[in-house]
Amino acid sequence: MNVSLILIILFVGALVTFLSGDKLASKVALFFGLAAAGCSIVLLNHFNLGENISFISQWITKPNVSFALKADGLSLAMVLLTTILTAIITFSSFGNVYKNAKSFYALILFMSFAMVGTFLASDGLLYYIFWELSLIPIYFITLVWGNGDVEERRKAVVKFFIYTLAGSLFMLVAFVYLYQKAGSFLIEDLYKINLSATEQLWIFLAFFLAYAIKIPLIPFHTWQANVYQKAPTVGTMLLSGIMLKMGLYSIIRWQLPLAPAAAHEYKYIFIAIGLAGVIYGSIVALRQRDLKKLLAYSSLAHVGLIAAGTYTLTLDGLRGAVLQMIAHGFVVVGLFYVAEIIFRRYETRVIAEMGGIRTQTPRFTSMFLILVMASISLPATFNFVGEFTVLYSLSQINIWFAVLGGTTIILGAYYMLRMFQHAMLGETNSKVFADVTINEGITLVVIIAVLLFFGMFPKPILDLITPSLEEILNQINRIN
Amino acid sequence: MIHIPDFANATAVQIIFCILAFITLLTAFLTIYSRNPIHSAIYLVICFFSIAGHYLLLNAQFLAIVHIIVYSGAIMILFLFTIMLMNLNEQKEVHKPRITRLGAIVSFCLICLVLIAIFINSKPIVGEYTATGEDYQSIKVLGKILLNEYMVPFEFASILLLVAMIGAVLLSKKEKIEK
Amino acid sequence: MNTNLALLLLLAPFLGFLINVFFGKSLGKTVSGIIGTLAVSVSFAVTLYFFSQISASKQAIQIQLFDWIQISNFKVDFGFLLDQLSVLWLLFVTGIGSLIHLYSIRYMHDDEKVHSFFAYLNLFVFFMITLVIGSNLLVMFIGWEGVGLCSYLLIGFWYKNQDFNDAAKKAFIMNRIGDLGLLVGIFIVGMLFNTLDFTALKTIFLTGGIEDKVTMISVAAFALFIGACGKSAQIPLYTWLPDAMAGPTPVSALIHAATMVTAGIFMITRMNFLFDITPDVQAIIAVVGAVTALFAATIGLVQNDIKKVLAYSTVSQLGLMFLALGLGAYEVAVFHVITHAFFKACLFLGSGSVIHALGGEQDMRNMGGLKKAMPITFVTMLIASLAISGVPLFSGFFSKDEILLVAFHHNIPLWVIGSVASIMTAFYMFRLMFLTFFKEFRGTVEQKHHLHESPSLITIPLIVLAIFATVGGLISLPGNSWLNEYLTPILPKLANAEHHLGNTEYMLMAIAVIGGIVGIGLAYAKYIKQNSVPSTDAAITGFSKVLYNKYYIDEIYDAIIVKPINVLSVFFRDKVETSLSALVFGFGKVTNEISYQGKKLQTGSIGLYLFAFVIGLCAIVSYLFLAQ
Amino acid sequence: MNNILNQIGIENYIFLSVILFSIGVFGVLYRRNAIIVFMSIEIMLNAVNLLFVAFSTYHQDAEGQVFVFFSMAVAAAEVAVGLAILVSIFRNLGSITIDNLKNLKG
Repeated sequence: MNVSLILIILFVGALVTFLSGDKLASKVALFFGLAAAGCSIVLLNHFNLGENISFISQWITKPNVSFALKADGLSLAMVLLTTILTAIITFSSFGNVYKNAKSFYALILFMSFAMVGTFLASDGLLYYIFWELSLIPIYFITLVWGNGDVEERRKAVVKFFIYTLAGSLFMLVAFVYLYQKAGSFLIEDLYKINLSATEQLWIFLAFFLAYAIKIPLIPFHTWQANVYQKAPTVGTMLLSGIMLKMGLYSIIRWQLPLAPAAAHEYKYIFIAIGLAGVIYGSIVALRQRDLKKLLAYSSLAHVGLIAAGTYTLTLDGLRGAVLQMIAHGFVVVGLFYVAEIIFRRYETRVIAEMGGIRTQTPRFTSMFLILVMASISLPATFNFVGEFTVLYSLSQINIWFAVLGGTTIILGAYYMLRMFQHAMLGETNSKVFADVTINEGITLVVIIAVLLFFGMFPKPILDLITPSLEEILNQINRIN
Repeated sequence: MIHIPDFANATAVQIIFCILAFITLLTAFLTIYSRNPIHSAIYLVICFFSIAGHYLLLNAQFLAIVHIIVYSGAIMILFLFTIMLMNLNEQKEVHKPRITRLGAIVSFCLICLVLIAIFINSKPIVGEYTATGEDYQSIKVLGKILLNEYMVPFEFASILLLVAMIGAVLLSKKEKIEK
Repeated sequence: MNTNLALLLLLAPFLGFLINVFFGKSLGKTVSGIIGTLAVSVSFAVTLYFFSQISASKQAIQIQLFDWIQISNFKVDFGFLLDQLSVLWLLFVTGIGSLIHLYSIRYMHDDEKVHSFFAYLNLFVFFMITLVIGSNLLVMFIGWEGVGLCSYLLIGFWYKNQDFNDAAKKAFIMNRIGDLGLLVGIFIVGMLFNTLDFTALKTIFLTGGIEDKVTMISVAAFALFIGACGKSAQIPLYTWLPDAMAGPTPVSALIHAATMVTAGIFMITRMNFLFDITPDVQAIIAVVGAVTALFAATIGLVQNDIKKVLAYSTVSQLGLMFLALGLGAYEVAVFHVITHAFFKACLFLGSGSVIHALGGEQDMRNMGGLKKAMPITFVTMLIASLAISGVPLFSGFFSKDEILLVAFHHNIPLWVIGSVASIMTAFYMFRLMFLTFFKEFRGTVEQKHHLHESPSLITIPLIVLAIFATVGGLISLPGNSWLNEYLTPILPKLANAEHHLGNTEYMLMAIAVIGGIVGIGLAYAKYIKQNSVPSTDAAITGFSKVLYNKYYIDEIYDAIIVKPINVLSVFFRDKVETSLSALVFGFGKVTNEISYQGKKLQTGSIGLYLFAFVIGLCAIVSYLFLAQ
Repeated sequence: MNNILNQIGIENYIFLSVILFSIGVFGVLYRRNAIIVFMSIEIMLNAVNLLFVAFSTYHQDAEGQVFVFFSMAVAAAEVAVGLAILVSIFRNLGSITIDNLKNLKG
């Protein structure tokens, strides 16, 4: 059993979907999405049995680049997240009709392919290639199938594309520099080089820029709300559910272990940036008129907290960050899907134009409320486990960090409940709101089930990620 | 370093070289200088012939022949036909601004200087070759090399020529003027 | 056996919740109500079993279910701890819970969403049980937040009214402020002691060796206290509780009087060993409690909404409990929690009965003279009012008297504040009684026509609660306290505390009784003798206007917290976001400008290009070959 | 055979080629007639070819000549295409003065 199988499935899936024609495309895509999810679960099983499922082969001799895929617990957790969410996202789009559907679904699978590659790659250049590859599908998905005025959409998307690309270039420069030192792009070799403090600082900053734009952290977030708003919901889900996790994952996998001294020296600044994002994002979210924009800013707040967790450089911080990444991935996909469900019926994303939906669809309202509660991390949901761990790690650094990060508990409740109140409650809306269809119901129920199950039994995930995080932590704490 | 020919004791070869070199440079210059493109073309033919003479002098008979066929034959005919096709004459040449002439002369001198300086400064990586006595430039040897070692590039050259031919035909085809 | 029973205890309400959520609508209103009531009754039955077991064995029951959260220096189990304290709490949570469920079957019968009402109530009981029996702080926190969620759902039960939704949202957010404090407290406790388990913590504290950590423990205690403030509506986080009266009356009785709001007291009692070594924090708790008691009582004096009066009364009584907690008299606080649960639930249910009879009218100015129409409601509410006013032999007398007694022994000013609050309590409670039940009916003719005693499903719980409100004091008679004995394993201090009744005690008791009677007398003088009725909103002037408007606390909070945050949000949204965005676009614009200028270099003159090319070639070649 | 270089000297071939090449450069810059510019380019090509052959003799290696052979093939192709382009330019613009070709202006 080999980990590259999953990449092959997704890539072939994208091709087959493209060739299958507009009518079949969605079903074919779902089939391959499920196959990939199944494959990742099988891989997980093999991994747990102690098999080596990594894959390495020389790709380019000069420069020395390998096609190296390493599957440790962390990568596998992220791959699982990606493949399962891809299947869910594909399934969630079933109610919509897309022009040129074959390209649309092929792009979704291709994006999934690139993201899985990013999570698995253990060779710097390969990782970089996958990292950039994932930009291309989302660019087209947003540009071609997005909403709103075409010109404005193009503006937003091009800004996003160039912005993230420009950020990633710094990462490439850092990789090239490291390659000069190590003579190889393999992560194990990169770990071995000894860098001076100044070099580490620059490497650290270069990586940070790439990740801060991708995640995004303030003040690099300006592309986010617009793109989330303009993208089709599937694109928004891919972006917020998985793609921004790439940045957070990369902090743990690449940035921190490659420049450990700088990480230790400057961690307070970066924790502060993350926490500033928490507060800023929450406050901006308070007065958003557009549902998707509100969710975008709430996402900004949550990832700020996750990033702060990673920069604590403690096992709790990393572990909480990974848990929260997975939880946030599910919950944010669910919430954007809720926005989509409302949009399908009311053709609006402006919160003020909704309201009074609860009477018409109690079931939908309950599911929405559960998602809202998960997003503000009520205990017994998965998000609480992650957020608690992250906040605990922050409190180990400084109790005030925990208090500042904890404001998300209060402000998050404020803006989410405000949104919920104006979107769902109030006098019965005069416009008819059809009850959720079976497809929509299944999607939401699956997401909610995941959130609630892992809220009570996070142990499997903890057991999966802890050993690899400890390994990474050893690298971060290695003495130079 | 510069080897100045000693005309008093010059051998026949040296004299031939000097004459050929003189013709080459002079006709090359005249090609550029003459106002009538037809004249330019004629001078260019002479120039090519003299270069073929150099090849003969260097005992590269095959190349000399190919050179005459390709350049003096094919290419020059093309030039001449084109010139005639366009019916060019000297009046069409616009007056050149002084700055252009100055620029041309400056770059001429500069490139001369730089290239000569390079060649003078560069050291030969191989010393004097001792004659192995092997034949290395007869048609037979060249043919063997071309069709053994350089088989693939040779075939590519033929494809290149084919492509060039098609391209030339396509480009010079008269398109229908669309209203 | 115990594990299964504990699971039954916990999951019975959850099962009721599930049934009501999924099948409630098709089952019909009465059936769903019966299911909800049965679910809680099952829990009550199991609680009785545990109570008898624990009373007999005096052994706490520990149940570990599974690992939940893993932290680097400790792990958190999902487990239960059934000891004297939690079983005591369970008794009245499930007991009063059952009664209120029973009451709700009739009370909510006219509402169209009865099944979801019972679902929420069952869910609430489920979370409340989790809160009480959690074996560590984090499991308790599940319940802690869960009851907040249910409170949100139930306050906003009539969600078509956005004012009610606002109240629900406010309650949730205020609670969350406290929750953050609680979380911080949990963090510090976890960091200091590497465990969150109550039993383990207690062992650590009892074995000692923690003196060097006292500063951090104080911080933790303070943070935990903030959590308790949020849940139990203490200054400065109390404003949600009066607003929470937007919910249906049974909800106010169950959640906002008897059970949820006592969670803070439960938590502090649970962690008594921690608070005991932090006298500074205890002093803060006592002062906050006393001030809250007085403050809320003064507001309660002039409120005209029958439920608002009861709400401020609740805040005030909770303040008294915190006063006791702050003075280290946990058993007294617990005692008052229990008696308060009985009489306040009775009062709320009674007021619900009145509101029900009047078709939704809550303003006391439009009531009066209901004594004849609703005798059972009147009698039960009168008993409860006597109890809360501290009239001797009713339950409230014993518990309140003990609080004042403790306060007197510790600090005279606190005792004075507490006593004044008690007098005010007596006044406003009888103001409520007189305005509601005496004199002539002041409502509309149509309402008068419909006046009736509530049906038996409503009156039975009232009667039961009134009985308990009368005799509840028996569990902790001065000098012979069953409760103290029962709680000794939890509160080790009690073992060597001696309870003797001296002259001082009798004197204090007399003062309290006289105070209560004075309060009642004042109310009688004003509302029966002078026959005055509170004036309309516009006619209120002077200090009573300030009181009537609750010291403008809501407005102040709005002005100094909510408004600035919203203004900041708008500022961020409109100014900061756009300028940040413009900054990013600025990079693009600069690049564009450079390119625009650079484009002018491209003149299109081939000669120039070639010239530049030659010069460049020369430069490169000469650099490569000649410069070395 | 190679005594020819003994008699003339590789330097003289170098000088010849360099000057020929420079004349080509001069022509490209000096003239505006595209045809003449083309011829200048041919002169430059031939200068290089000449040097190749000279060095081939110098090194007694046939590969230089092979290279010249290929370069001739390329030159032939280039002239064919180039002249075709010129013809079509002439057809469209009516002149082949390179100053008129300013579509590249930014």
